[in-house]
Amino acid sequence: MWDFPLLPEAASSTAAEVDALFWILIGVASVFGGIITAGLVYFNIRYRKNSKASRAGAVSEHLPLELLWSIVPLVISAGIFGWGAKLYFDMHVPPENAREVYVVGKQWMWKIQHPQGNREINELHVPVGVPIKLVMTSQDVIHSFFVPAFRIKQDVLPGRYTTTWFEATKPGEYHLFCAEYCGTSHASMKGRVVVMKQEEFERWLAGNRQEESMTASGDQLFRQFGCVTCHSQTSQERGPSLHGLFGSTVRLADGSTVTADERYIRESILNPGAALVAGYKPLMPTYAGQMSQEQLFQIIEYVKSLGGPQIAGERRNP
Amino acid sequence: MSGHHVSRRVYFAVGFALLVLFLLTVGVAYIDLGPFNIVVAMAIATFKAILVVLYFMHVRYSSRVTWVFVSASFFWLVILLVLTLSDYATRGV
Amino acid sequence: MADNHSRVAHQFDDLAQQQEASNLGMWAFLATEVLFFGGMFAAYAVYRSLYYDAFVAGSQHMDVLLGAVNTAVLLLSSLTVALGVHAVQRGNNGALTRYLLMTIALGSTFLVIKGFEYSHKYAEGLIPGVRFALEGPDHVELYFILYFVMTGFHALHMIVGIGIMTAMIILTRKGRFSPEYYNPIEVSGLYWHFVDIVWIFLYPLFYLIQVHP
Amino acid sequence: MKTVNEDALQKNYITAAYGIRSWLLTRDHKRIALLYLISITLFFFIGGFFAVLMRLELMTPQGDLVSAETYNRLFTMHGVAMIFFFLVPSIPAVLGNFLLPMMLGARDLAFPRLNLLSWYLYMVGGAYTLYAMVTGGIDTGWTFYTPYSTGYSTTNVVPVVVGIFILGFSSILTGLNFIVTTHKMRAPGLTWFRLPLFVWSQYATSVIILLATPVLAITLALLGVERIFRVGIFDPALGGDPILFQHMFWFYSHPAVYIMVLPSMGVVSELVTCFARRRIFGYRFMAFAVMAIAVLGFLVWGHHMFVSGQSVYAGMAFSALSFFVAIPSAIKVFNWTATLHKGRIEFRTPVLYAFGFIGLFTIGGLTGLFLATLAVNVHLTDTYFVVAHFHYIMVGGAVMGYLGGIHYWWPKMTGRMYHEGWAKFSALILFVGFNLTFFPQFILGYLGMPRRYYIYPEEFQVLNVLSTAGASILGLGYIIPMIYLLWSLRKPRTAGPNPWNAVGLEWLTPSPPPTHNFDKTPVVTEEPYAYEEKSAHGG
Repeated sequence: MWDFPLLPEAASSTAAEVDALFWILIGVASVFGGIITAGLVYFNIRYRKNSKASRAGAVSEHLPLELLWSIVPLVISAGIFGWGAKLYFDMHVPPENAREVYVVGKQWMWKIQHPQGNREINELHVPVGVPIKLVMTSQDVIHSFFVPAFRIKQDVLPGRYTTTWFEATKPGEYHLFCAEYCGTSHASMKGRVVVMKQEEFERWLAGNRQEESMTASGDQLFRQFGCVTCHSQTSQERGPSLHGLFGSTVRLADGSTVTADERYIRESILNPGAALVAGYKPLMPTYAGQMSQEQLFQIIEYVKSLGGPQIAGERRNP
Repeated sequence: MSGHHVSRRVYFAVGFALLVLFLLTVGVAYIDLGPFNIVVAMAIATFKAILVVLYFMHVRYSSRVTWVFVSASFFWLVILLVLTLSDYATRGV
Repeated sequence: MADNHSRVAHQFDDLAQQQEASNLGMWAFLATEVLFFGGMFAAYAVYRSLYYDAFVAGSQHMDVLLGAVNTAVLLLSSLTVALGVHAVQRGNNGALTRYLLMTIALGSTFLVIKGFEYSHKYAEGLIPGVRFALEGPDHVELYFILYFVMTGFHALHMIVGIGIMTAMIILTRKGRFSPEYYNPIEVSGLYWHFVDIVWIFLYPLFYLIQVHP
Repeated sequence: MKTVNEDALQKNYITAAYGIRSWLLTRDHKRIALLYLISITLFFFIGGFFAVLMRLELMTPQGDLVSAETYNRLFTMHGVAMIFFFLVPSIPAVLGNFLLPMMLGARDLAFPRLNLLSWYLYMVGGAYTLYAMVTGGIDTGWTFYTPYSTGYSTTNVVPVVVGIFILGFSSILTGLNFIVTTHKMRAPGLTWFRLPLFVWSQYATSVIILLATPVLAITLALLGVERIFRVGIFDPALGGDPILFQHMFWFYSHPAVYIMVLPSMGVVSELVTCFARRRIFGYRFMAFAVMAIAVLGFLVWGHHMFVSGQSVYAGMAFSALSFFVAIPSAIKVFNWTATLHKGRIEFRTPVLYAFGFIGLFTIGGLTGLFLATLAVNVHLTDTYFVVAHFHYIMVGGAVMGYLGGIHYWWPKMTGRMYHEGWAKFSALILFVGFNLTFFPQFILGYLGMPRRYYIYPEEFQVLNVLSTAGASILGLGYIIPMIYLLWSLRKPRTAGPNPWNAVGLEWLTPSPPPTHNFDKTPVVTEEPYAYEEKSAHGG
């Protein structure tokens, strides 16, 4: 008789864990709710106005009892908090081997770029069993990337990158919603996530490629905007070389250090003076307003292709 | 009114102290203390505020309730500042 | 001499209860004010920590001297208010009037100087959203927005304070106050001192961010 | 037939003076309470009307009744009307205003003129907001998130924000009045630990109002500055940070939940003790719990922002602190239940509402644990689970308490009894309708239906239809009390000073009370809720 679902599909590696915690919470809630309901019903019947039950020995203070129902919930809460916090932390740390996909939210659509050059709107194709890291930004208001079947949700902010990750466990099609109210057609800002078997996905990648890879586009932009004149491997007088930059620790002019991640590169392009590398003069002009969010992602992907820190001995991305 | 009467000497002394502290604020600002400039400036400002509250506003001679109100507003201000800044201070992850 | 009995509103038992109530009421109101300005201080703290360079660059456009004069003026005005309370406690209503007049004069001086500062900012094109022509580090407008919002709300409080003090002078002239009944003076004083305290923090936060060479 | 001499019929606060002026210029806390009662009821039905339209639209997955533009205005204006103009003032401004001085044995609040000013500020803010709603409305959601509200929405954002800003001062003045009155105007012998828990809850609420509302005021003021002058305070395109807006907004708006529900807890304590004829279980724990909630409520606002881009560590701190709030809430629920033990429970209408409150608040509170749990929150936030959760707290909790209180003190306020049968019937209808409306929304939320959607995937339809069906029953449950309560005004004054045989200073005066409440200031000699002693003396 149920022709509608009561539980959402669980199609990611974190979904099962979140569900487990959810059921624990249901259990705790049922026990406490049950105790209260039972108490209310029992007392109301037994001690109704005209009942003959004895009222002798009624107390209005019972410290041990009150401490009991203060401390027991506290202990249970601490346990739930710890579990939830650990899971939350894991949700924010993508595995090392995660494949990246770039997401731009705008009123009212999701624009997605794969490093290989495939672009999609309101659809995200991913392979099953591979961790996917989403690097996201918005070009207008706040949106939120929500895939119920994966139990992930992350607000997508203008002027900033946020990330989340998932690993799909079941091929299929799943809802993609915008969960943060973003204006008139908020309810239409939805799409689907298509999870495919690995080889199917590779076929899809090869078959639906509209343009060259993001690295290649980024390389082109790198020349077009003239970045290459200062940031080349050979002449490092005006600007540092970007080879081996991504993921490395950069020492800044003010003495502090930062990790060169997506956020740092974006910031350096749009607001070069803010995080000046030690030993260089603030010569670089800002590129704010000149590049689209997608183009920024392409340049970042290009910078990534120039490799990570040599000490780590591993280069990211082909 | 049963309010405590503070002598003029105390008022003048506090007023004088405030002016001295104010000159100190300006003076210290011209010395490079790195990140401690703001710390010193805020410490002096807080001290000045405490002087005003205690003497000009008579809290030193007021009832416990007034103390509670003053500390509560300060405490809540700290909540607002500390918890908000805790987000920004730990963003780098 | 004022008839103290007629000063007691019907809901109170006696003058002492009424005076304690209005004192406490003002303190409760000031707690609200602390959090009202607190919201702006929180915004200031966040943006200053994020965009310190912009705040330094913005603060270079402040007139440290005018700000200093204003700080001294306000501190003095707090002293005159306190002395006014002292005078009325002694029943010296003449001195009370003089001190209140001095307070108003000092408060007005502050506002006039503030007005000069604002008009300079306008002339230099330093008012975001109205006239802004500063080529500075990114986010330097934020410094000026906060400057105008925070000093603007402070100036608004000063104007209200001057209004209150004017009312107090009128009441004093009508012979409302005596050593037994001067609660409105005391409560108005609390408000004035609070506005002074806000400025004690605003001055170093906006004028003295990085003046050292 | 005249059985009583006209002069012997003591003049009460209603008959003390006639004419519109005597009401609009009154400084009597009881009259001001009635003015509030009328005004907030108006806003309740305005907000309710928006809710009805929303539920009707949601019966089908397509957008067939209203357009997206209209729907977005509906949920925004529903939220604004209900939260700012009904729930926040509801119990404090009506029941608190009426009862606080009487429970303290005082003749009025400390500042009667400020009290009247509060009502005028409420009316000005309300009228302004209504005007903004009629002339185009607002579509930002009641949360006014930037940069949508400052840079993108083309609706009446600034007028609504100004309306709420003015309203904020109304709240603040009420809170200030209550705090000073509680400190300075207690009757002789009425020590802090002899205060009814209703007074404790009003006091705690006032503390929150006083310390949180100004932050909302300045936040909205900054929002207005950004929108009018196009300068970046919160809009990243102009150099600001939208997360800062969320911090400042929730610094008010999370404690605001406790502004709404704490007063209801106070009401429930009065009702449960009266109708169980029992002293409250663990009085001191109950009083401390109220104050603990007021303080802890300020430390948890970040749990609205777990997916907002806030730092992971800040999220963890806010989550941990959120669990702490659960403890005093749990204490309260357990203690109410324990109060029934060995009582003599009489099932009159007010206590039915109190039981409704306990049940629904428990569900609301327990689902709050789900939302405090970080990883689960990620899935649930901004879905219908949240919608269901806060309606359980704010409608199941706050409104049930409010209606229970209205039914309990109606005879005191008007001197009339209402029809008990109809009242019980509508309490039942409300309980059933409420659960039918909002319980399905928990499931919808876990399934992943986002809030603020006017169209939705088809598989969510059955639960939405159930919810809409429930809403129609719920709506009936709100209209019936309007009718029989108004009807009761036609009847003669028969309630007597103490129709429930309750303890508490407010029951020592005639119903309706005279303007000065007490002919002689009462002297308090016993603990609150001394019901057992009262029965022992054959009271």
